Amino acid sequence: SGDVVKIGVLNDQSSLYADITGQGSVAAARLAVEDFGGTVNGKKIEIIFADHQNKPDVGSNIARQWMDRDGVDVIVDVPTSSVALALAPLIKEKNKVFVNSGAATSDLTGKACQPTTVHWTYDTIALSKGTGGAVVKAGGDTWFFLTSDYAFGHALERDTSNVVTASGGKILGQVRHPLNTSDFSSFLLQAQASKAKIIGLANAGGDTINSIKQASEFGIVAGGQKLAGLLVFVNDIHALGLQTAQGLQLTSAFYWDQNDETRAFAKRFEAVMKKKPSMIQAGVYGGVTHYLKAVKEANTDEGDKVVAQMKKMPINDFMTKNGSVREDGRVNRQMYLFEVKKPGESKGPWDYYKLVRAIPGEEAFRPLKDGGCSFVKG
Amino acid sequence: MAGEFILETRDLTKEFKGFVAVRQVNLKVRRHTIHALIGPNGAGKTTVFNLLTRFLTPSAGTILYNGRDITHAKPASVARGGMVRSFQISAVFPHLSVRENVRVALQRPLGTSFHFWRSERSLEGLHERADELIEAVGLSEFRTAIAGELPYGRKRALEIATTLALDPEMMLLDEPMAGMGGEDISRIATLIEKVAKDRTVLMVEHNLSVVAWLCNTITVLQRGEVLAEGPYEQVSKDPAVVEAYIGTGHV
Amino acid sequence: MDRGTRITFLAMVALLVAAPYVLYPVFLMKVLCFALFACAFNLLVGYVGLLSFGHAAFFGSAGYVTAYTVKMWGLPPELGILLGAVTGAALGLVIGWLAIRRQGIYFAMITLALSQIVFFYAVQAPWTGGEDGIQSVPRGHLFGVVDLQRPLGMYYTVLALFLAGFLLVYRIIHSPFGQVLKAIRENEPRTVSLGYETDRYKLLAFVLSAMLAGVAGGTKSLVFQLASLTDVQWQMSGEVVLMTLVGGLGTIFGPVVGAAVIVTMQNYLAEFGSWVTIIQGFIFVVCVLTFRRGIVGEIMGRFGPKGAAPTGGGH
Amino acid sequence: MSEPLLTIADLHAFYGESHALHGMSLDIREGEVVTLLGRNGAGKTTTIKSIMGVMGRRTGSIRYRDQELIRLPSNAIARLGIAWCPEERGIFASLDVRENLMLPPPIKAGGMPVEEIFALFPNLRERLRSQGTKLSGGEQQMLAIARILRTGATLLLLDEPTEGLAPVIIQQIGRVIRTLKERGFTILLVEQNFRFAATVADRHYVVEHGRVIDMIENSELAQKTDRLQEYLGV
Amino acid sequence: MFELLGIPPQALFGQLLIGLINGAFYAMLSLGLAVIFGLLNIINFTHGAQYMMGAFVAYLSLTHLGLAYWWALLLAPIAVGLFGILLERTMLHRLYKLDHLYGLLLTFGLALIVEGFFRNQYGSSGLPYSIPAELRGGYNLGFMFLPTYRAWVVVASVIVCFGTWFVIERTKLGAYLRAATENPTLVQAFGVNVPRMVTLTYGFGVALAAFAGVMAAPIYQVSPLMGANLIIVVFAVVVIGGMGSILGAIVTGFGLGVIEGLTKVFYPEASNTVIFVIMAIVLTIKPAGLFGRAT
Ligand SMILES: Nc1ncnc2c1ncn2[C@@H]1O[C@H](COP(=O)(O)OP(=O)(O)OP(=O)(O)O)[C@@H](O)[C@H]1O
Ligand SMILES: Nc1ncnc2c1ncn2[C@@H]1O[C@H](COP(=O)(O)OP(=O)(O)OP(=O)(O)O)[C@@H](O)[C@H]1O
Ligand SMILES: [Mg+2]
Ligand SMILES: [Mg+2]
Repeated sequence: SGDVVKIGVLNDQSSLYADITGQGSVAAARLAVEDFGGTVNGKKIEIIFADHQNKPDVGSNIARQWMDRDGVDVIVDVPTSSVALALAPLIKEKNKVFVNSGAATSDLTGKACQPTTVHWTYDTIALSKGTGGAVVKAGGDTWFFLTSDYAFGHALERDTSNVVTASGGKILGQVRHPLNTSDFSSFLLQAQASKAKIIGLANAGGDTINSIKQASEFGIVAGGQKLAGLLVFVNDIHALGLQTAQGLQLTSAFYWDQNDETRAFAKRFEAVMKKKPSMIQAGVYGGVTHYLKAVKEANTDEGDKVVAQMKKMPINDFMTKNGSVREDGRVNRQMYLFEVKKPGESKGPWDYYKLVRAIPGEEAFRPLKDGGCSFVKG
Repeated sequence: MAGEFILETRDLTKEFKGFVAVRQVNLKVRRHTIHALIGPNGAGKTTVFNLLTRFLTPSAGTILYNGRDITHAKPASVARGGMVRSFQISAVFPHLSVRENVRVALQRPLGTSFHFWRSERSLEGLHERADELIEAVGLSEFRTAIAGELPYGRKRALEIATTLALDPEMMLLDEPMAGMGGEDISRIATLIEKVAKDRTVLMVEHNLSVVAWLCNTITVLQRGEVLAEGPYEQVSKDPAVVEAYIGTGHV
Repeated sequence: MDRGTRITFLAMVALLVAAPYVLYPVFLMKVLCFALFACAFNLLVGYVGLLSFGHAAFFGSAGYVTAYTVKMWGLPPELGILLGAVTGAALGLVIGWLAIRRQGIYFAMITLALSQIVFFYAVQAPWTGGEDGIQSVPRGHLFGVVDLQRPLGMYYTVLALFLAGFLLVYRIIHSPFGQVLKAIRENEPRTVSLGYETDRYKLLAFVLSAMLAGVAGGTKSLVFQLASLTDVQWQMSGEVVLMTLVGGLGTIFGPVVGAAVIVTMQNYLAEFGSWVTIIQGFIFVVCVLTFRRGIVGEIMGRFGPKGAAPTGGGH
Repeated sequence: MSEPLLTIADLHAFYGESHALHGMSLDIREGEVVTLLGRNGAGKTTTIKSIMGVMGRRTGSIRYRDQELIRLPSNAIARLGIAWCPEERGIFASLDVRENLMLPPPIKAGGMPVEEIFALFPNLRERLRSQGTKLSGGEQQMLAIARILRTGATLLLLDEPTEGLAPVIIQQIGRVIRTLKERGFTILLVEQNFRFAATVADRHYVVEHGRVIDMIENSELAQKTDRLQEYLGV
Repeated sequence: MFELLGIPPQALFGQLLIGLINGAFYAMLSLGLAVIFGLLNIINFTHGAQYMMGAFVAYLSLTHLGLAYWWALLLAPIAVGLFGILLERTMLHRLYKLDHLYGLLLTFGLALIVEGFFRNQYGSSGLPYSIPAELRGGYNLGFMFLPTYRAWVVVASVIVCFGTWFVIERTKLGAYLRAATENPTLVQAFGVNVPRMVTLTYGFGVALAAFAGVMAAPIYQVSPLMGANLIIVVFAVVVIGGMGSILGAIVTGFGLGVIEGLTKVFYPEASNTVIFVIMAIVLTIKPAGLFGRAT
């Protein structure tokens, strides 16, 4: 609105998700704007950013101010499901656009869907379907879950269990651990005792990292069980080191070393950020680009019109091939099941994944009709 | 109710982790007298006070106050029953004014002390009575002074005024003269004598001349047990008391 | 109220009535919610000398109850806030009952730990929505008439609640009950010996403080249409301590000023990420080392009548 | 007459804003027992604390032998051979009697051997293992005096060693002070009770409003009793 | 095979052992807190941050100086201890005459600064630190696989804890410390340099935290927030044990580790709260804590 198009990158700048979103997402958005030429329909494109500290109240406070006073037209990234869920209705109310790359919850395009929300990169369903289904197909048919004891963990566990059983696997048990547990040895011992082939980590962030680390310490992977991380980012693997993380299976929408295009983007990104992009950061680039294209096509920055336009156009960039924005706002894209390389297989820093299987979007995401989104017809 | 003895203990005993500080003390305090509790250091005098006012719980024995068993009463309810103590170290509310100090005691019977919705001004009716009490202990000129800034002797006077504000039937004074100079001693002693007219006082004191001057009956404790009891002339000549407490070279 | 206080109070009211025409109302409402929270907290630390490090438990759980009852049961906002206040008070009764047996640091640690139980409960209980919190809480109509969806309607409601809470705190301090609290803080054994069951007075003060914190928390959940873990976290308890400390412990206007300063600061520093914590920490350190009486305390100490300066918290 | 061991000249001391000593001056010679007499709040304890270096702000001069004490921290003052028995005794609850007794580090050679201390205070020997503060008031006082005899300090500052004690114990403490004097200790004693002071001291300084207003030789005490009583308001 | 409450006894042994290992961390951390509280009467809210700094020193000395674990074990307590001494000299030491709550507030602020700083520098997702080669692998105890490193943690912690206990309760230096806790002025007037002792004690308490941090680095992620969450639990441990009681801190540390471990088996949902619940119960029965002296 006004004579500029303003993009607000709202994410975690200081805490748990700062590495996978944070300044990296801002940089990705800048690259997108730069590639777009810096203006759209003759209006200058500006980027501002802020830290929502993973707190919904902080996030909605900032978003309100951005939209009410600062003339922000689109809010992008927003990791942390709670913040994203708080923002979606607010953005709709102000008729702005919400291009979410960071949050995991599939509710954003399900129960809590909003006509101005586009959920760009991944969601819990894709994670559980990708990891759950693909792992069972690869022979991991008995599972034990290490579940973070709150809504997100429960949802991940439930969705993955469904996928596992649907694919012919069996759930041998689960243990619910409190959020931000530092010591998992007790839980891991229980997982070990279950003799399940796969230990599914239905948790996130530090909890995932610590469970992987301690699983290695207790010789769980060496003992023949495999870990399946349901929400793991390449930065986590970087932090863990291959020695510890080897053999872990995980689902991602993007890996920097997939092809020449991804490597080219990663190189530009690395020039700014000194590290490889996460799938969320890569997604921010794609999301911003697609938004700007839609603004240009629709020749307006009114939220509902821009999103309608976004839903009309196919997505094609270095990370997404023939993707589309579905009616409920979900971006339909290919997902990938990766396995973390053994230290010997890796050629150097950031060379971590080998592809196990590509998962077509139709398989990875929830069918449109099952989401319970209020404005999806039929 | 109007028995001869206002306070009685029966086999009062207090044990601290195997150490018996007070052993089967039978104390009888006659109404309208000044009764002294003396004895060597560590004899258990303060402990007896703490038991009587229920700041400590007896290991055994009973306490009768006005014929009523208060062995298991709460400290605050003992105070409300009319038995009020002072402390071995001076106990005023240091940041309140002299008048406010007294008023804290006066406001209790109003029954509005939990009324957080009522204005403080509802307490102003108490000022007259407060000033009377302040006058009685000779602090009139300090009425608005902050209690913490008073000299030591005046603080003790204020403490007595506050105690009197509760109109206690019985006052327990723990070493009211401790660490006081001669001048203050005589002022406080006169004051105690005056207020004890229609009350009962039980006091602990090492200053024998004060004890001799004020007290009608003296109970001597030693190692938690009663060693002797009687008027000063009798007790002070008791050889056991002389040996355990007074000593031969009287100074 | 004495004259100075009355004038300051009227000036504050005038300022707050006019403010939403100049400043962003949501920001102002946030300030008011925290100001009320800090006033509630100050009642305990400043006037009873008990530093609670667990006040977030009351603030946050009241927020959940208000949000839940308004959203799920469709209660009107006034009832929602009332239930929030009741939640705060009830929780205050339980935690207070356990905590008032100890003083000083012990009291702080115990309240902190007990509030952690509340926090973990909020993380796990299904009805609080865990990490997501309770979202999209409808603001509704106050008493069926005032539309709270309108910024000014909400603002003046919050302002009225804040002023009511503020005046209640003032009244509590200057009541017969407040006198006894003062006496307890100065010399507890002596107060007992005068026949007061001090624990009951402390407990009542604790419950009142928790209840007001509950009002603040419930109101905040309506303002932001959201109840989340942020408000039950121990960091929130730390924040209210900071606000009160910056404004001035034991001064009636201190918490209000402190809340305004800290919320403003957080607002303008939001883009600096973790610098917010660093700066907050820095303010803590500076306050404790050089500025112990807080902003209002220092002003009163310098310009106010002699003896007006607060004596600081604790014993 | 020997050189003064300790000389205080124009000493001022403050508790925060409040001015407690207003030009205190006195001196003590080696081997003397000197008392400070005075009403409550006259500044006796403050004088002792100033010598010991545990007061906040002080100005003026305190000389011990050839050393100016006014700028020294209290641990350095103790190391010069000055020891303090405080008004409130300062027995440690977390230490047993033996630990309390052995606590002050020896300052120099020539401290009293433990055996001699036990000869002086037989009660202590029996109670070595009990917790310090479980002793009776009198025993605590003995312990407080006993522990500073071990250290080799030669100037002892005793602040109201008789306060709150039973008469019989006061007499015992009097005997101990006389014994110490015979052994060559120098003692500065604060007392309220001048009758007791008269039995042990060589000289008495009368303190009022933070300064010395008179000095009375013990030998003249009998003639000057009236004057003294007037000072003390007895 | 017979079972106990649905758990085979062998698994139970495993869980007990693991509880003990976690207890070792609680014990080391609460010990440091108890030492500091005992002497300075300050609740050292920075303790968690100092524990984290210990882990970071280990990480940084490995990545920047190439110094291995054993060096870190020596270096980190010294470096962080010196940092503690700096804090004590420049700030804490000005608060001793004031209400103890100011110490709590100051250290709380310092914790925010330190943690914020590390977050700024190193992000918060955590950094890797691997188990030293000498301590890799483990023993198969039959009922469980005991990693060598965990065994080492228990041994080291027991040595450190009881060493500290011995020094404080059984030596002359300890007597000075205990006496200075009660009445620092008097102890100084006996000729002991109390300010220096206080400084060193704080430094020592902080060094203990850093030591625990180095011990933790190979097991957990080295992350700026690793201490922030732990510290409140440790506070609870100290309160249960009785503030300032050295023995209380050690015994309760190990004990609660075990109790928490068992909770993780039988009712994992409560494993975060069990310590606080125990605290509430202990305080209702024994307000001074299990080993605390009544005040
Ligand atoms: N809380 C306690 N725990 C253990 N022993 C105690 C406790 N309180 C008092 N004592 C012991 O009980 C005995 C009696 O103490 P009490 O204070 O009653 O003596 P007192 O007669 O008042 O002496 P003084 O004249 O010195 O004040 C002493 O030996 C004391 O050590
Ligand atoms: N901690 C303190 N803070 C402020 N003023 C103090 C403090 N201690 C003593 N004073 C004041 O300093 C003056 C001298 O006190 P000091 O303790 O030296 O008297 P004293 O002669 O030892 O009396 P006493 O016989 O009561 O022990 C008094 O006016 C007293 O009120
Ligand atoms: Mg006594
Ligand atoms: Mg004195």
